[in-house]
Amino acid sequence: MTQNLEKLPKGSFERITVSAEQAERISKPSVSFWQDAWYRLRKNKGALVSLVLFALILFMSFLGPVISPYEPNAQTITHANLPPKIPVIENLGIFDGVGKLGGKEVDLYELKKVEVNYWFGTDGLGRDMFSRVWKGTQVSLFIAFVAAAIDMIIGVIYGGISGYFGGRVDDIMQRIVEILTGIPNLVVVILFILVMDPGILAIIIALTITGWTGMSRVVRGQVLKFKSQEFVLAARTLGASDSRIIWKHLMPNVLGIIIINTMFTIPSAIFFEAFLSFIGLGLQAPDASLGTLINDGYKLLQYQPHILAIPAVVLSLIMIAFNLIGDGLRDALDPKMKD
Amino acid sequence: MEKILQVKDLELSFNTFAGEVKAIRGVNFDLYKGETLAIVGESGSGKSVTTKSIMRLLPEHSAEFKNGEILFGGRDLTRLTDKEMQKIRGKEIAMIFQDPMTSLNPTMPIGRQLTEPLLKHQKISKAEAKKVAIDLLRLVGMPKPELRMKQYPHQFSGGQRQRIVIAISLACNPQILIADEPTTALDVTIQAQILELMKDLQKKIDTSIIFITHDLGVVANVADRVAVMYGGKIVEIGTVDEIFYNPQHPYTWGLLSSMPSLDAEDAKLYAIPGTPPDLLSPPKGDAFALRSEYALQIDMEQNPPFFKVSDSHYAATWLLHPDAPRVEPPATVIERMKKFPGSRYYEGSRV
Amino acid sequence: MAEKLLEIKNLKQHFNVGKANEVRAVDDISFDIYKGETLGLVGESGCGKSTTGRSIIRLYDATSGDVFFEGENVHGKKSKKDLKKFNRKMQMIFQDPYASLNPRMKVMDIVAEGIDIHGLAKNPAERKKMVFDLLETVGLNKEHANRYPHEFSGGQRQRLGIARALAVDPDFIIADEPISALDVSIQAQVVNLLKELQEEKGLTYLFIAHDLSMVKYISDRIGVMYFGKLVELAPAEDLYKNPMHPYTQSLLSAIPLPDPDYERNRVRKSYDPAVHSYAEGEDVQMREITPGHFVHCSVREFESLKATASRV
Amino acid sequence: ACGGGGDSSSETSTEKETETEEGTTESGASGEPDAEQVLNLMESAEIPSMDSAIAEDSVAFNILNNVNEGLYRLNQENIAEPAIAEGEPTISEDGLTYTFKLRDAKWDNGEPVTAQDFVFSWQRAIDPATGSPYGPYMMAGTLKNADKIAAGDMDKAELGVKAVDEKTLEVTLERPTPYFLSLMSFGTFYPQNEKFVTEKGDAYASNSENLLSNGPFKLANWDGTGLTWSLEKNPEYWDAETVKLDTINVDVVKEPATAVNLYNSGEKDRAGLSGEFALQYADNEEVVKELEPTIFYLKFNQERNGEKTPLANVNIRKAIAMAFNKQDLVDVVLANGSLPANYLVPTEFTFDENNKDFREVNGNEMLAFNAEEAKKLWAQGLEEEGLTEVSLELLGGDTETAKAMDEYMKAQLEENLEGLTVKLKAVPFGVRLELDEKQDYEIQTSGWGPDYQDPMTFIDLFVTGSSHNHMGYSNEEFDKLIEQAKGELAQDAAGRWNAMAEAEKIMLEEDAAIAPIYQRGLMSLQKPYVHDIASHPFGGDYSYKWAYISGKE
Amino acid sequence: MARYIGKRLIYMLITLALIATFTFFLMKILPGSPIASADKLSPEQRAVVEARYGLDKPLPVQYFDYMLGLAQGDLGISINQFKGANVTDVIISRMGPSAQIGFQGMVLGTVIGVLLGMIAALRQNTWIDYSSTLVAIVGISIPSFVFASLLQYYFALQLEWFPVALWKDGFMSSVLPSIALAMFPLATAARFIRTEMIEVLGSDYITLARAKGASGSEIAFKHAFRNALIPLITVLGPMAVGILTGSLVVEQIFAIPGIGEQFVKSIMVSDFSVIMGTTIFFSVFLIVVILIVDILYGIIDPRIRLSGGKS
Ligand SMILES: Nc1ncnc2c1ncn2[C@@H]1O[C@H](COP(=O)(O)OP(=O)(O)OP(=O)(O)O)[C@@H](O)[C@H]1O
Ligand SMILES: Nc1ncnc2c1ncn2[C@@H]1O[C@H](COP(=O)(O)OP(=O)(O)OP(=O)(O)O)[C@@H](O)[C@H]1O
Ligand SMILES: [Mg+2]
Ligand SMILES: [Mg+2]
Repeated sequence: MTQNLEKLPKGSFERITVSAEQAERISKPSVSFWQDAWYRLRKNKGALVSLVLFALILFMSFLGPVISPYEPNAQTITHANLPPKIPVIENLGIFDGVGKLGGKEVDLYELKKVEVNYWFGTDGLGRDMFSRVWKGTQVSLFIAFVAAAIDMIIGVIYGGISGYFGGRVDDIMQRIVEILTGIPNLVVVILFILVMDPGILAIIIALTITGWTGMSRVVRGQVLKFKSQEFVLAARTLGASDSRIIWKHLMPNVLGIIIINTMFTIPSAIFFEAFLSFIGLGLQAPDASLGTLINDGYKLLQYQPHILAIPAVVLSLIMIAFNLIGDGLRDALDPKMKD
Repeated sequence: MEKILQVKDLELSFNTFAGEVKAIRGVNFDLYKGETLAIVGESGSGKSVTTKSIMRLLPEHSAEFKNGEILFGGRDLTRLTDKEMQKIRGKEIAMIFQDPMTSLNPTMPIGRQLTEPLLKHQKISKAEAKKVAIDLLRLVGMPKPELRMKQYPHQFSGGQRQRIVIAISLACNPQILIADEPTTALDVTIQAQILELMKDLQKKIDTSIIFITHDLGVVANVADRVAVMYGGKIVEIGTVDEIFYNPQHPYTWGLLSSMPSLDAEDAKLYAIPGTPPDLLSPPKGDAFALRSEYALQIDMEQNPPFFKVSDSHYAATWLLHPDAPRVEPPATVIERMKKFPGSRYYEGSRV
Repeated sequence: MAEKLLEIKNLKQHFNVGKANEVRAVDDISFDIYKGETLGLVGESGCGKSTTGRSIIRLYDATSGDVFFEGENVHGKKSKKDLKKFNRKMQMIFQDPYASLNPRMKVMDIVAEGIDIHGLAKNPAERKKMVFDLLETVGLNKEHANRYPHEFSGGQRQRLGIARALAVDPDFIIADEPISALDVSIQAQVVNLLKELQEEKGLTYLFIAHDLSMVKYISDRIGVMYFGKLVELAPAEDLYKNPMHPYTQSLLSAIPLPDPDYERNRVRKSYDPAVHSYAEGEDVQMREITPGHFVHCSVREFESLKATASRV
Repeated sequence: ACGGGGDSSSETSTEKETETEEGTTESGASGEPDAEQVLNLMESAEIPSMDSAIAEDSVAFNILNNVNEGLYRLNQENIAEPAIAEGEPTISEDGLTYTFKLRDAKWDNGEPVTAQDFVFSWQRAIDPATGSPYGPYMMAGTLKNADKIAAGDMDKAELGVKAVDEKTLEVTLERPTPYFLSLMSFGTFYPQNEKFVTEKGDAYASNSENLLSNGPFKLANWDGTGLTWSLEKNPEYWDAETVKLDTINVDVVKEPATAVNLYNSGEKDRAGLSGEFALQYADNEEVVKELEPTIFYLKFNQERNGEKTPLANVNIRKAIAMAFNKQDLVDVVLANGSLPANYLVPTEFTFDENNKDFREVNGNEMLAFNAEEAKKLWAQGLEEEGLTEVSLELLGGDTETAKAMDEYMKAQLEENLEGLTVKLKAVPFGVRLELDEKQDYEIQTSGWGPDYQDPMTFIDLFVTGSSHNHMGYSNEEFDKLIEQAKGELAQDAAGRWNAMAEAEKIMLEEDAAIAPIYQRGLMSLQKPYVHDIASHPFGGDYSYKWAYISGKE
Repeated sequence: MARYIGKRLIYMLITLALIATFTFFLMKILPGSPIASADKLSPEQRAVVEARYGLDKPLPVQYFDYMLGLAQGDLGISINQFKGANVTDVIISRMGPSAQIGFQGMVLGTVIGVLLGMIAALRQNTWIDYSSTLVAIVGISIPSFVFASLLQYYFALQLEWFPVALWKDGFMSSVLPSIALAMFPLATAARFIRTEMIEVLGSDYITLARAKGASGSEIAFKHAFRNALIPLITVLGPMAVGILTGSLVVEQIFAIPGIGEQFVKSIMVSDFSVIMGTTIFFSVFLIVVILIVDILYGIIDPRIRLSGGKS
């Protein structure tokens, strides 16, 4: 415990007055919740990389089919089953057009006298995998986004009403959800697809028919939690109407968890679509999705791995990206309200 | 008196995503055998971190010792390995936390939670441990302890849970008991019971207690000595009478005068304005200066050292510098000082 | 101080009625609040203080009983318009400075919420000015209007809560433990502010807390609650000097004061409800022992209390 | 191949487990049979029923063909030979009455196979109470009174079959049927032991315990729903000494890739190869190819929901039929040895007395691919209809191969026919049947395998009102020719032959009622030590009666 | 507790009745004919065949009959896939293998997943954490049919450690399918446990346990594990459904006589009574799993046990 009484400059001991203003000052720059969340998200390398990656995939899904010289559904039957070949990179021994035929490694481009290059190779009908993969990505993402959006809308409304009004309404609505979750959604999805005309619409409807229950539960839980929070009570004592409470107070607070949940709905929708393709209930040909492409490809795993590998890699990247973004958002939007 | 623990120039930071949080910025104090040292200070001033760093219970990946040492039985606790630390925890230094509702493992019968430190630190059989545990429960005033050993935390009330936590902490007769706001979450009546219990037990096993609280009433009740923390530092330390009747630091003044006393007249309360310092970029001089109406020019530039008031009483404020102007403490503080013999406002004998 | 602002009559608030886990949070309490006074309400955690406050302001529909505000029954059926009017007159400040401000709204909008709901500002500029004035009233400044609650300290937040309540210019404010969650060193900020506002605007408070020293400081009269019942109601000084109900006595004896000398000598009394040994069906109710000093007691107790009181 | 009926998918290729070129074949050098005679095969579907009256699928008919035997059996050259019948029957002048003498054959429980077993079985198959789908189909119009019994208008005892004595069976036909004897090798006409069937009741044929066999093998280890069973040599079989295999182990493997993996791991001795795999194994020496008499074609629906479709225009139909390259299709998309088909009656299927292929009459050039011609006809058709753009739905199967083919068709048609948009609709088989029945489609890819060895099994599909002709096609001349072939020309082999050929020509060349696509080839991997599995064009797909293992060690 | 279960059972029955009704009518609007050779039959012949399976009766009658049968545990007979076989028998005979690989996969996945999640949580923000998170994410990112094919190719065909397919070699046959099925629960459990553990490890009672001198492993296993497990139990239900979904794919690829692949087949051939029976079976399975999970929840978490179930 030191006590050094060295001489200090005169005037050091002048009394100063600190204005109340200054005492109440908040030195940190003002950040909104979303700015803060964005800041945290940026700090999360995995999520950030995933975000960029996803943006890239999304971008390519639109650009890919355009920059490819071939239409996704155009068949050049004589160019069927070619492995990938990309100029420049081919010198590295990959993407060099060499594939297996009858157990032997041969340059199939030479063999078939193909002059052009197919970056991702071709499929059994001589269609360009490059444009098909990106087109398929587009379709898969479309299905996933729309399904997720519908899940979100229904789930939020249902969960919101159930949680907000509570009591008997909640009781009945929860019983309904309970019954819905009692039906294996696999079965419901399959049955619905069978009942409807096959296609994107059918898949989306089938995916959402029970998909929203998850969201509704989450939203209900959150609404239940927030509706008894003091800030909501405060709004009530001020005479706020139900709609004001819902839109101004509840929704902004539940939004974070809705977004997070949606981030996890998207990959599961993409996945389910792939699964439907496997059991033959996927998209109608010749449209492709990642699911149908993988399904076409996995049988040829040993012979023409490119047909499986490329869409599978894209699918996995999307899945990983969404999961990491979801995780990142969960951390970033963590409602622990401490600074 | 025997010094059982010495904390010297302790500095500690947390590395967080927002930057380095300088939670402790040079803490010094000693703990004597058998005494109760209360640490008071506002929320976020570093009370818990100080004690947790003694126990080395801070998250390893983010907390970092920057400087200083913690001497206990001739060893520097900051340098011990995890293994060595595990032997000290619970056996020589024990700890109680604020919230009895969350301090007990909800899925473990309390009997097991009680016997755990016994089995860990003392070479005794399970049956013996159980006996000791039952005795402990009886000691903390739990009725029918045998029956309750098998019950789970949720089957106890808040006050009872805190008793159990105390029983756990006392299981191995520790030399030091750290109580981090053990009664803040409790009702006044239960708080009073717990405080009495702790004092009784201390007498019985003669441990030293570090008692953290914001509540000056509680401090007045339990403490032998008091350390006042502000902004990651101890700003004043002294015996309980010195702190309550002859406080020197403006922050201590603020604390004392913001509490109305039951018999005081309706004078306006003294309120400390403003907000606590941001430990990410702590102010250059005296951290309290910005909120103090007694601020001096030098407070803005230089950190005040400890000035000695008496052998047991030190305060870190430039106001104690010989060159400093004399300032009038708030009225309620002067009222207090009137009762203290060493104070300049002393008005004669105390009641 | 004679004018009654609020009359609470036989208020009961039970939760989960008819179920196994029925809670009688508030069980038949009656008291009045006079214009311009501060009525303190104390009691241990869970005794029904908040529930009382919330029932008064209609956050809960009372199980039974009436609340009259300026002679009008608050719990009677009312039109939307009447309700709005009522909402402007009665306001509430909440306990938890963290949970009571919407974390997704800017201070500007939080404070202006009442202004918006009741259309008190003619235009955005006026709204802004009103908010700035309110912030100033509670000791904050303009710059704070654009910030989010999480950027404020507990004391500042609680003042924001007060500003929000003040925005509609109420007559009566229920403060539900507005300082319990605050640090001692800033509790005073809030208490001082409440006192100042009371002087300036002639507000009436129902001040709920369990910290008796603060309650005594701020209140004119104090009610003590125990298990859903009001057990004692008296002027603040009177209650402290002369607590009559054993529970009040026990409560008072348990409060530690920041005075080591006092603490060394304090003797705690404990309360055991069994001491009353009320007989089955005995008429236990609030009875006035000395003027303005009510105690929840039986006729028998009443007599003996009265006897003791007159002896003093 | 008749089992799958209209299954257009070449996916069913994997259903056929064995294979050789048409008829029996040697694969690899034949030598002395090994000591261990075990054959390991795969199927692509479970056995729905082993009751010959109920069976309607290829798996069941295949097993029935190996565990039971009717009056006749197809030999290794796919010629129907007397089996339970002892020698050729006596046929009445008018060709309506057949009298069979039965040989001394036994059920595997030791009881003799009697004429009454046939009577019982056939009556049971036609009895509406049995609910047999194939009984009425095979018998109506052939066996006397079969139609009326099937419709419930007459008692089943009136059926044209009678046990003269234990060993003599007399069959009366509705009208002369030249291919009648080949029908006798078909599963629906196998005998059943009345005592056994009645005794077992509902349990009959529900697992291998509840079955009686009178053929080369016995079914074993089949629990009724499982994915695995085996065929074991039947010592009670009258020709047991010909049978060399002791055991055939069969597992159901639905994943083509898994099937190939099992073959490669040595677990299985044969695996079918579908499109993608066919290409990879094209040069493999273990590949065996075979041509099936199964034909695939586009059905053009001329009337949907009571309204004429653009396909009612013959030029449009012709244009479409000629607008796709069949050679590329079989080479690249199918790649399994299928042939481009410009005909309805398959090649190498039926022969006249001089062993001349029926195909040689009309040749292989009807509706051949000709983009130029197709364009012209298309333009003409559109003009006649006053259309510039046409959008047509192509209904197809949901198997991999079917989908690939349909995708190819779409691309070809759209490329060669300007203004045409093809919308693909792939649905499961059952759904397609239903849509077909409701005539609710525009173009449909469809396939047909024979139920007996006569061109008629293909040609009469398209007579007016046929249950296969849900496409609004009707041509009086065509109908008349078929009528003649079935009636007055029934006894006149050459005239009948020509009438059928003429009908085929009318239907294809003149009317383009359908557009033939290809005749299915099958490619399978088969271990070189497997010999003499006989493959058949109809009925059961394979016979293992003559098969043996040689050189496995 | 008994009352709670009783109440749940009643709910279950109602749910089941509704599901059965829903599926029944869905089945009626389902396109497709269960008679495979329909294109060979004249309308009259078809009508005869349909009458045999009771498909000719008016809808309400059919519904009533079905529900009556259902109440007696009769799921009807298969029309197409196993002609005339009792649907109940079909399901029972196919349940065994599915149950075995499902159970093994579930146990394997959960155990490894829990371990992975725990390690990740204990070594939060280290490479161990990142790699285990990656494993978990990759685990749910690869479609099970791709994963199963890869397993089959490398471990059976190339390395010959396990049979390629078929249900013949007892336990050995079940290894690869179980691993393929394990991926989903593994990933789910790992991610879940990690989050939970991190939360639990930050709780006061863990700090208190550390203050008692408990070592790292004692903390992880004695104190944190059980508490982190409690929330995991609630996702066991959905996980079981994940297994259900996966099994259909895996069974087909490994040629296992399970209920999943049988279900797909019945859909493809429009075997209505089998589709319906299997749906009801799946629902019962799911509902029972959810019930078990809830009961388990009460057993593992003492806070719920005494209050008699979640409210
Ligand atoms: N794990 C951590 N990571 C980052 N910062 C931390 C961590 N723990 C504590 N801090 C910071 O250290 C400072 C001191 O915290 P501490 O818990 O010691 O305060 P306290 O005095 O105990 O307050 P209270 O009275 O609220 O318990 C605070 O600013 C807090 O935010
Ligand atoms: N919505 C509710 N449903 C059921 N019980 C409730 C509800 N709100 C309060 N209670 C119960 O009513 C009793 C009184 O609660 P209340 O919040 O009024 O107590 P309090 O005196 O304000 O306590 P504290 O000092 O802890 O704030 C408690 O036992 C509480 O659990
Ligand atoms: Mg603390
Ligand atoms: Mg309260």
